[in-house]
Amino acid sequence: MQSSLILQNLVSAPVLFFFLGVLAVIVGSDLEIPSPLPKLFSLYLLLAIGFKGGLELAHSGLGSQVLLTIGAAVLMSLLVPISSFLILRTRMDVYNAAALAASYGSISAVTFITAQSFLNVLHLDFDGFMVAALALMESPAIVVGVLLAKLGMPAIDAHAGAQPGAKAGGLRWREVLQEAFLNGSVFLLIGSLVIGFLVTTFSPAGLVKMEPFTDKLFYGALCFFLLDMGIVAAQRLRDLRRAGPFLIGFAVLAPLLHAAVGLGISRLLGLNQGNSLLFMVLCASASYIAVPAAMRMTLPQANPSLYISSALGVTFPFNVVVGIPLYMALIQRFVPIS
Amino acid sequence: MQSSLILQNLVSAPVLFFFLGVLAVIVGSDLEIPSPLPKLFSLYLLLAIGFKGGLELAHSGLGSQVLLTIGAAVLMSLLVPISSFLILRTRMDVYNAAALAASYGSISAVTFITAQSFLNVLHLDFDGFMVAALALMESPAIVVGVLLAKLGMPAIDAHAGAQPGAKAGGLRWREVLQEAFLNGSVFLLIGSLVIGFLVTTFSPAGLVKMEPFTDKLFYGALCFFLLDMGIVAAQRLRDLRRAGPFLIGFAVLAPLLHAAVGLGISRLLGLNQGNSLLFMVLCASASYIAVPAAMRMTLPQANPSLYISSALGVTFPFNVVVGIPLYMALIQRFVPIS
Amino acid sequence: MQSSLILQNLVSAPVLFFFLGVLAVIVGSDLEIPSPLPKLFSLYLLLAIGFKGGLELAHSGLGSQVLLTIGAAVLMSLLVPISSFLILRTRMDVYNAAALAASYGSISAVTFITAQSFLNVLHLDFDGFMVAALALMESPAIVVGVLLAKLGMPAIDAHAGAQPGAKAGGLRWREVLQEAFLNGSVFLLIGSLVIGFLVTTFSPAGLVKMEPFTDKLFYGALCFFLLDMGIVAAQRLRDLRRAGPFLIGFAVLAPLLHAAVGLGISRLLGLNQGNSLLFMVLCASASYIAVPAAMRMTLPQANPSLYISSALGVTFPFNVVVGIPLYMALIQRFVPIS
Amino acid sequence: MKRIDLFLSEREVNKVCKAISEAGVPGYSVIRHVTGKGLAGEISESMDFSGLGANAHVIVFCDPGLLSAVRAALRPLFEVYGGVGFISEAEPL
Amino acid sequence: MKRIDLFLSEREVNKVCKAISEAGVPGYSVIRHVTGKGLAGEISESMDFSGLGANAHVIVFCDPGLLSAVRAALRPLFEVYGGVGFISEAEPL
Amino acid sequence: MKRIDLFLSEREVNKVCKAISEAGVPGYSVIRHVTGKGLAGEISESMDFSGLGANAHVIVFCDPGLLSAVRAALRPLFEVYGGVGFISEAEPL
Ligand SMILES: Nc1ncnc2c1ncn2[C@@H]1O[C@H](COP(=O)(O)O)[C@@H](O)[C@H]1O
Ligand SMILES: Nc1ncnc2c1ncn2[C@@H]1O[C@H](COP(=O)(O)O)[C@@H](O)[C@H]1O
Ligand SMILES: Nc1ncnc2c1ncn2[C@@H]1O[C@H](COP(=O)(O)O)[C@@H](O)[C@H]1O
Ligand code: NA
Ligand code: NA
Ligand code: NA
Repeated sequence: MQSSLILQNLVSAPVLFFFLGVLAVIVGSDLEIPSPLPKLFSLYLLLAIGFKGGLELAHSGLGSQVLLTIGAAVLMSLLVPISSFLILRTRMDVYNAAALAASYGSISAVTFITAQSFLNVLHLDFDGFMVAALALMESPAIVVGVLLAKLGMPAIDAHAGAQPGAKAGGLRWREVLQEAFLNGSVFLLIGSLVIGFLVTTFSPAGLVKMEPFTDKLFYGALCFFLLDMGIVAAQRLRDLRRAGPFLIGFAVLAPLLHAAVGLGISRLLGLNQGNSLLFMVLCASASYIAVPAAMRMTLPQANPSLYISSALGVTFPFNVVVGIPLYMALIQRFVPIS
Repeated sequence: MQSSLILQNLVSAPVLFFFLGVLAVIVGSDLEIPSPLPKLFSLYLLLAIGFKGGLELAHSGLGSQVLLTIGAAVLMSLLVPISSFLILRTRMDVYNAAALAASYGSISAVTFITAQSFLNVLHLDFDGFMVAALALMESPAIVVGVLLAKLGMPAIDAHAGAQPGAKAGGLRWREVLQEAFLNGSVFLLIGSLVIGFLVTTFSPAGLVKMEPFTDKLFYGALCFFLLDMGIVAAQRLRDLRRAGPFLIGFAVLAPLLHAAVGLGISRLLGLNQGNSLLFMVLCASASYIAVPAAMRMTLPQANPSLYISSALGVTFPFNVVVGIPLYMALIQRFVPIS
Repeated sequence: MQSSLILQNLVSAPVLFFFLGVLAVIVGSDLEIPSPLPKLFSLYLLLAIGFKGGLELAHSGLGSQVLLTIGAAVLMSLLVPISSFLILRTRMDVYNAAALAASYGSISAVTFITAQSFLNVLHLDFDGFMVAALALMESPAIVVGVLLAKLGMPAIDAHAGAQPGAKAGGLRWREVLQEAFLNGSVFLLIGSLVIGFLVTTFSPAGLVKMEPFTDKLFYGALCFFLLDMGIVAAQRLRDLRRAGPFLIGFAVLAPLLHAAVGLGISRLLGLNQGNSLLFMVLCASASYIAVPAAMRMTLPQANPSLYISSALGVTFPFNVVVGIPLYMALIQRFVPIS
Repeated sequence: MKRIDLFLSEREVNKVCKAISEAGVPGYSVIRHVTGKGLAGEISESMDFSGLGANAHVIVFCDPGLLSAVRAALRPLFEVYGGVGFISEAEPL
Repeated sequence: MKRIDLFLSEREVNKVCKAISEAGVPGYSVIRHVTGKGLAGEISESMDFSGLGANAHVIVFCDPGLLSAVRAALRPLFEVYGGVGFISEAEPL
Repeated sequence: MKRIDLFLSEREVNKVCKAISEAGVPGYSVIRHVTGKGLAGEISESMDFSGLGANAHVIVFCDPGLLSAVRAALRPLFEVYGGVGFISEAEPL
């Protein structure tokens, strides 16, 4: 059963295009998706996923399960950075540990989307409010990460490391909150969610006209973006050699651990199979879209090649290729069909 | 009634995405649509609107109402610059007055498209020949603007201001006509219109295959482009503070005045409600796509930040948010349902 | 009959947009499709044509006619460069002759796609395995071209012309094969073909979700890309004046000759009318996507403006405007309706 | 040998390249999508969709003897449309 | 007259332009999408989709008298975020 | 300190960066999408869709002592593929 799930996932178009990108780097092809085309697809995917999430949220309403699930998701985005920081701190300096912690507490929208496509192929339902959970998990993890760095940072640094132009460390927080909540991708995702909600509630006639753009194109655009992700992930893998086995191990084991916790919470919340998979994927995935830009500004002492390479070069492929079918297999064993 | 129209317009996806862009600038998000992606969407929208216009023109034919409407539109694009110039000249130098006059005499294709979407939601018909009117209103206004500058310009300048390489002012006209009629966006719009017409007339089998591209994607692409327009318009608003209250006042009152004249002409021509709205919007809108590039070349003495900021920062949002539903309310009062 | 085919081809949207691009250059419009948008459309077209080809290959299977046709196509991509080289060598140096030979032995995917659209309009069937032929014709021609240059090159050069870093000419071959087989566009085309095949075979549920992207958008995206091709081809035409009448003559006569041979082979293979047209177009077209980048690296002594200008400025428009309907007319005369 | 750096609007870049070519420079390089600030205020890429464009940076390495011809070719263009130019010393690698 | 060449991450380019403007420079030009290598390793455009961006190249021509103000404005930024700067001689065209 | 400016086809930019890195330069910056004119004629971006690319501008600030190594590394590449290089004086900010 499990092996057939893995196979089913492996021969899906998005995963195959991801591998095609990886292969291009391995064999040395000059295939590339020049900038800003990847940005076009990432903006599109965020807009579309937000809009559809808002639409379905409007249909499902804000019942108690919805609120509990979102609350649990936000809680995970606060706890995962703390536990990750404690583990990482055993081998790493405070800045890199904090930046990695923020990344693993936050989420990967593309992993989430790939899981949704996987559920579609399996004909399993899931709910739109999971997108709201996704949208609300990015910012808290960033704030916790910066907070951990601030708490853990050596006393001397705490004085000298003040950002230029920051008055007595106070102004600094404005910048952290700015990066956490107004980051372009967070902003677009939440904004599109709200717009999807408003349009569905007040002007449903407009929905049909959005559908070809937000719905029909989605799967193909995901394939195209994953082709680029494959290229970038494979390039990143090279960097990772320098990072050493500890970080590579963390990048594989952390998603397993977080997914397991996510499975436990899903059971407690009584989520159906589809939502359980999405919840696990939210916990297990690490951010490489919203977090790097935020960390660059708020924790410039951390080395971007560490947090980008582990999140995008290891954890992302692991989740997309092995994780999603594996988590599904666990769900089929532990979560009853609703 | 009016307030419900405004509400209906406000909760439409395109207008909401416009606001999302504005909000991004206000709150200081780093959301941006990097160049040349906005160009992709503007090329796409011009191609699609032109093609669909040509298609419908082929269906409706060139009857007398069509020709009269187009004639009236072209007339407006000649008269509006003159009256605007006279008003603006009271407070501005001849170059800036002329460039602004050209902008307000010309049209905004995106405002027009937004009005079409609004009519779709209200289930009101409109005709394809209105796109022909749109296409033919850009160039005359540019020519009139340059002519006004030439007539109004101080005698000394008229000699010294000759463009480099221009022989005795004669060659100069070639450049003006070039910019007015062969401007990339004018050229693409008219070219696509002609292609839509030809394909519909001679090879209708090809239409079905174009439809997913020119039709289905249209609404979503409009939303995406309006997100960028919101960002740019909000950035421009800041510039406008320097421009002073006179120009801001003009940018709000001119569309109202021109829309009112447009309503009168619509009644004279006996246009139906849908076409009346589009005619009013053509009169009321100001160009920020075709005109700035043309003015930069033909009236380099004018300050681009004035004509771009008033057309894109004030008149465009005003028309999209308040103008369109307001004009519709007037139409519902004065134009009988056909 | 023939003239009606030409007309039918001329009023198709893709051909008309090609002309619109040409016209833009002729009249001096500043219309342009800024980089990297043309790249977006070329990547998209390669991905979509590959995916659809793989899909149809999975349906048709690898029967003997399929294998024979593919074999014949590969043979043509080996022979055409040799004969072209011999002709070109009468008037040109060995490097330019070899680069041009590689270009004419290889194929133009856009010409192929335009021919497919033409067949769609005529309601004539064709098979997916023709895309496999297309994909397999690019690389051999490149290898043969480099081989011809190596064989034909003066003895002194053969020593001195060794690439920097090449050890005893051995390493050189790695680079040639790399450019021939791992060139970005070849790689994406073949990769997408394989993915289309795998998805169709193992996970057909995913096909429906790809369709709006790979199928529905295709025709419109082709129009957009041809608009750019028209602009670039017209710019190239200017360059060609320097190339002289011999090369222009070659660029028109070579496709006719190769198409005629292609027709003969189609008859021998017993291909139906649709496949015959595609086979002829493969033989008749010259590459300006995969080959220039490969030649730049492997035959830097050749002048890119010669091989790009003749393939893109003359042969491509000739095939798209005159060639395709002409070949179809020949097919209607010589190939029985299956 | 001299190095000339020109900054001007993308809209005029073709005119400028033609002018300096005719002045006899052996080659030049052009970088588009340059933003910046000068007498005419801030220039961004945000109006790119309208064909207005941002600035371009034109770099020319040439003999000192060509300087006055280049200057004469550019002065009228810069006067009408704005733009700035700077010179420094250089030598071939 | 001096020419200043700055290379830094695109993320900080607005901060840097603000800082040098306040230091009094008469104008500047910015080239984005610059890749490269420095102390912080290789910088590519491949993370552009995340808003991380590549480097920017800021060019300033100004009076020698402004150098120390520009240096003072940039030092803290370069210390926190990285980035390098170079000066050479130039004169107006 | 020396400033080196290289102009060459985008297709060879990786080779060139590798060569100058191995020659020991402490850092470099690369600007792609550069158009221009030289011995090989005009170079535009219009063939970008084919992977052919336009030019790149590589900027290196380094010690004078590295010049000959850089020159030696680049000469064979420039001879085969074209490209030009120039040097000028500079100092750290
Ligand atoms: N004198 C020059 N000044 C500035 N850039 C140049 C010059 N000569 C050549 N280039 C640049 O170097 C590229 C390659 O030169 P070439 O190999 O001579 O064709 C050209 O396309 C230009 O971008
Ligand atoms: N002092 C300067 N240093 C560097 N670039 C400048 C300088 N002054 C002007 N520029 C550039 O030249 C463009 C045109 O300048 P201006 O015509 O003065 O507005 C500006 O937008 C900048 O990109
Ligand atoms: N010696 C150099 N020459 C040219 N560019 C440099 C040099 N050193 C650094 N850079 C540029 O400055 C950026 C930041 O440098 P760094 O802060 O040292 O990593 C690099 O990514 C390069 O683009
Ligand atoms: Na997570
Ligand atoms: Na108007
Ligand atoms: Na061929």
